[in-house]
Amino acid sequence: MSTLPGLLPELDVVRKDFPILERTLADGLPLVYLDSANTSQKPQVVIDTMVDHLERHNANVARAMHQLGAESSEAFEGARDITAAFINAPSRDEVIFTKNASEALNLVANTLAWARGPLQVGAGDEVVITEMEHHSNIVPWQLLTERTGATLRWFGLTDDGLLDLSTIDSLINERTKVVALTWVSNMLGTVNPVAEIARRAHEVGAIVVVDASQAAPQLPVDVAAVGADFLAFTGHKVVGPTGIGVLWGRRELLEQLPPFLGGGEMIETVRMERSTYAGIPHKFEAGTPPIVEAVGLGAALTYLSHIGMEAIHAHEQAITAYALDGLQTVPGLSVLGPLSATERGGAIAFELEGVHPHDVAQVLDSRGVAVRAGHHCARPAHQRFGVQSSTRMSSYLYTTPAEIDALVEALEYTRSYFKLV
Amino acid sequence: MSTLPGLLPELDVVRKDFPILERTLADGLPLVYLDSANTSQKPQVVIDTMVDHLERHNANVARAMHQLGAESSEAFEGARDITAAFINAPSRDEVIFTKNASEALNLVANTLAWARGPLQVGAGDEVVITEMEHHSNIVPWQLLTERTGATLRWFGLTDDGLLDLSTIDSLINERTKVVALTWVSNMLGTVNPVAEIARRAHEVGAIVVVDASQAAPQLPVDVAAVGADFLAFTGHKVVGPTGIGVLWGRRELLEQLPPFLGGGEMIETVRMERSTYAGIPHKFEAGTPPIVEAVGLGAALTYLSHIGMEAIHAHEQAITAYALDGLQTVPGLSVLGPLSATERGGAIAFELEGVHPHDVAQVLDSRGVAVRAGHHCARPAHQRFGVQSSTRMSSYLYTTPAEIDALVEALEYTRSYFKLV
Amino acid sequence: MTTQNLDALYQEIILDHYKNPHHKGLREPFEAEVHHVNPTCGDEVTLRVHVQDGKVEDVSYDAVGCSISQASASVLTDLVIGKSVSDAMAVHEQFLTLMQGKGTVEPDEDILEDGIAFAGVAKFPARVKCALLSWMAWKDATARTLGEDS
Amino acid sequence: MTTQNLDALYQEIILDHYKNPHHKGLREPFEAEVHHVNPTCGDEVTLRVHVQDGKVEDVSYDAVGCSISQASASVLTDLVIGKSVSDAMAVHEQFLTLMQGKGTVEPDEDILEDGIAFAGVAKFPARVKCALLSWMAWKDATARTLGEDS
Ligand SMILES: Cc1ncc(COP(=O)(O)O)c(C=O)c1O
Ligand SMILES: Cc1ncc(COP(=O)(O)O)c(C=O)c1O
Repeated sequence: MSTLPGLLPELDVVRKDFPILERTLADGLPLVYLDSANTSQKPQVVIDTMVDHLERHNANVARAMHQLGAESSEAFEGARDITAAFINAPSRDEVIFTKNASEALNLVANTLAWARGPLQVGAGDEVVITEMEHHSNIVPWQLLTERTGATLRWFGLTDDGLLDLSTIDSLINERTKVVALTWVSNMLGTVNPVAEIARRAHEVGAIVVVDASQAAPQLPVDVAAVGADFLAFTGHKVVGPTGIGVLWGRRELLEQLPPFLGGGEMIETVRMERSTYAGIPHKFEAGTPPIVEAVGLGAALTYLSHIGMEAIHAHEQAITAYALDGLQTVPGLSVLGPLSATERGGAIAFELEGVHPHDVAQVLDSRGVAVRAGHHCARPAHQRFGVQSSTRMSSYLYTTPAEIDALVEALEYTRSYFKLV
Repeated sequence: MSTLPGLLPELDVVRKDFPILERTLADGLPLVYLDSANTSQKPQVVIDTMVDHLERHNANVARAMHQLGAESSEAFEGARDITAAFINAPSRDEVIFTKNASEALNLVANTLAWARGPLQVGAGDEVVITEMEHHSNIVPWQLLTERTGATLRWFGLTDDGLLDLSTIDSLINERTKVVALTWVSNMLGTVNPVAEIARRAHEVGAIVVVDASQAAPQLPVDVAAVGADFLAFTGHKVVGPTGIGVLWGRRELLEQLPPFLGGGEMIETVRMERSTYAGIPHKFEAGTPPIVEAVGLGAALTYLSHIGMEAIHAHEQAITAYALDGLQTVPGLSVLGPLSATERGGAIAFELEGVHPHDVAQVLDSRGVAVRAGHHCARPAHQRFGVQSSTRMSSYLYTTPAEIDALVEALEYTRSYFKLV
Repeated sequence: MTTQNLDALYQEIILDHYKNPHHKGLREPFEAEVHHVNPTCGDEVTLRVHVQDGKVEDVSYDAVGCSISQASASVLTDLVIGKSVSDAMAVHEQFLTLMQGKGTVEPDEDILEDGIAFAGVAKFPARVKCALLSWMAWKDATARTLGEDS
Repeated sequence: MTTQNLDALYQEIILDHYKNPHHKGLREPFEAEVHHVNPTCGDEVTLRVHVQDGKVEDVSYDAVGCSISQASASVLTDLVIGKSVSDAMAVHEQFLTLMQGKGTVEPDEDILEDGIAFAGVAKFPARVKCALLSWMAWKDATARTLGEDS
């Protein structure tokens, strides 16, 4: 294994934590998993913690007064504490568990649609997003604006894949109610100047919603430093399970917003005529929450913190730089988005001239290399660059330089398979 | 172990499937888990299936073209097939995975709020529920009617805990757009005549939403036979994991309804200006779905089907009858809801004169007996009977008569602890 | 939970207050009335405070709930009626610390009197809310009274 | 996936159609035009049909997508143009059966001609959608034509 500066010092030990990395695929090939921006693999400790919960402590939370109930509630609410600490939230009550990042973003858009008073979004109001958003940070705002009569506007992109900030003064104006943007693009890899944009948005009194789905796995997150009012991420990309996402929101705003889903846990008192609602965070958590998933997420964030988000970030940067170099040795390959690793996250989308991304991914798969092909839920960003779809490799804390070598080699093979050489 | 007619023939073998049942609690007491209506315990096969998925097949679904992606997608969509078969759905596409039953019910209420055309709910329209609903089938309809100006009405209850059908002609009328009701009450245990009410509702063109959260664990479910337009249940009560629920809906209605949450997976094509949406079921599944949870649910429903829902129902009835008899030997104890096991499900709420339910549950817990105390998310039903809260025991396929004996004995102890004897 | 713990929870003092609650019932005069609910179980308290010249003249209440919540309301009234608001708040603070201490805080009998009987409750996370229901209501009501004064 | 499977997927016939697609381009006259998308990857096809007297006179299309989806559109046009609508629908039926057979269906070369090359695709669930994109579009467009007729 080559040693690049910045790699996690005990990378082989880290890899041993992830049972799936030992899998062999068809033809006895080892798995080269380069699809972590799509979903990350899970360390043994996350799986074991979930199993232990299910085998020994399973019970519903909040409502149950017995020993199992107390254990389950403690584990579940403990996960909230861990999550709050992970993003440096001022209060644990500001951490709401959702089913994924998409629900977290929809929660904000939906409650803004039903809000009355200063937070209400309606005709004449503007919501600003960007052209590099994941569909999950586009469609909720389209639905909100279509349904309330507000106007949707967006930042365009520069040719090198950055936000075009030249229009910021007209985009963010006194009509702007919400600015929602991704911290790290899942397609272009771009890391956006979120704090700077948040400052501008706050000057006009807009609410800032940050999609940290790709940031939380890779960067140290500090909700205060980033200047967000809401911040969303998803469990399955931070080595946690599916079925859980996180919405952090400023207490003052969460308290003002109306409820999202109605049901058990989110109420204070229910009469047939009318109900009153619980305080945050429970007000936004209707029904039995994703209990074992929260417990798994807690174990995941503890695992990441133990390795250290700074170290993980350095590792991602090292691998990304190595990959950018390697990819560019492949004839006919062009990378979408910034070409310098320091400006970007660990997802690298690219085109290979003469071969459709589906076919690239298929041939790579025959060599055990797992990447993603398509528009990666970022169709507008693809369109912006005149691209129908792309191939995307994405690394994580368990990725080795040797795996990047395997990717590059498999790309060479793809070219020869399709007779481009 | 006493042998009652109707008990599962190999009850001790069934119990071995559930690792948690071997747990000992404080003081070395064995666990007597009588809180299954709150959440059920999980058999080893469900846990193992989830572990196998996480350790060997984990990948995102639909989007991923590689081997792991294909395996994960197959497992996830396979769970949809299993679920469709479990409820005898005419089409697998009518099965939507949500995060729990609450989200499923909110999905219907929410999309009806945004629907335009014949399904739209607005001023002058009426939504009918019942006084025995779980909060999760009350609050969504309160929010819908408050937000759209429609009127919420409800069936009252008779003194013996049945729906008061004497008002049906005035309640279900030409203004009725939705009739939403529970199949089996989680507090009173009452089994409602859902098919009969559905027939009446359909006569006036109303949509029938059935909350099968307590029915699906105990009864064979056939969506066609029950006459529902929508039917919801939750994974964690059918020996599956948390983080997953099911909404079944008639294709024709699902296709007419607008989307619920927006994001990845639920789109057909996204442009910044406007998006079009995928067909069902994906239209209602925004973002990364609860993948490992669906896989776990599939294993759970397969497990239940293997034992047989008829057999499970018979077991529940036998245990419930035995428990009703046993409970009534305890002085000062009064059961809420129907007193005959054949008319009811396996949740039995009761009062013990002179001891508050919290205190009952606490003392039971000191003997290893886990029950629930409170209003069980059915405060209106409690109020109807002038009860602040109650103690509830609820059995499932792993419950033995000996555990009921332990409960009865612990209740006697409770009376002596509080010096009522 | 052990039977030993059970006895620690249900101290005689608590059961006595439960059976014979002090200062129960709603009385006049009062400056503020609040209604608090424990959403998990539905326990409720309606509580009134009468404050005059910075002194807690009366606390009256009507409550439905378990032994712990009922006894706690009774002990609360014993402890705060007749005290200055600031002294009463100090008692509140101590009780809160005791309840949130997960069983590690040693209660001061001089200050908490019968309230020390709740030390065992702190080991039962699900019951801490019961013990605090009326205390939170009292704090809320008192804050409203002061809000009106100023 | 094995390299052997890879070769089964990318048959020479498929790569030939991909490199030199037949009947490509949008032409007049036509009675119906549809636009179909594969939401997962964004592949798109715009497809027109010209039906006269129950006969498929022309199928023209414009498409972006992978080798499988492109080749499949090309083969589709070869197979249906000139046939009666009902014969063409029968071919469609056979192709669908082949694609949904998970690799277990033996294709009939007399009916499917070059289409038999897609037998290997049926083993790749993720690629079945690619192969079917234009076929579904053709069926949709044809149904619309007939709808108009009647
Ligand atoms: C009758 C009934 N409906 C709905 C629910 C809500 O289920 P969940 O909390 O999983 O959303 C429950 C269980 O809590 C229930 O018993
Ligand atoms: C930038 C970004 N936002 C949002 C999401 C949505 O996350 P989820 O699918 O878990 O809801 C993703 C991942 O798919 C993403 O990469």
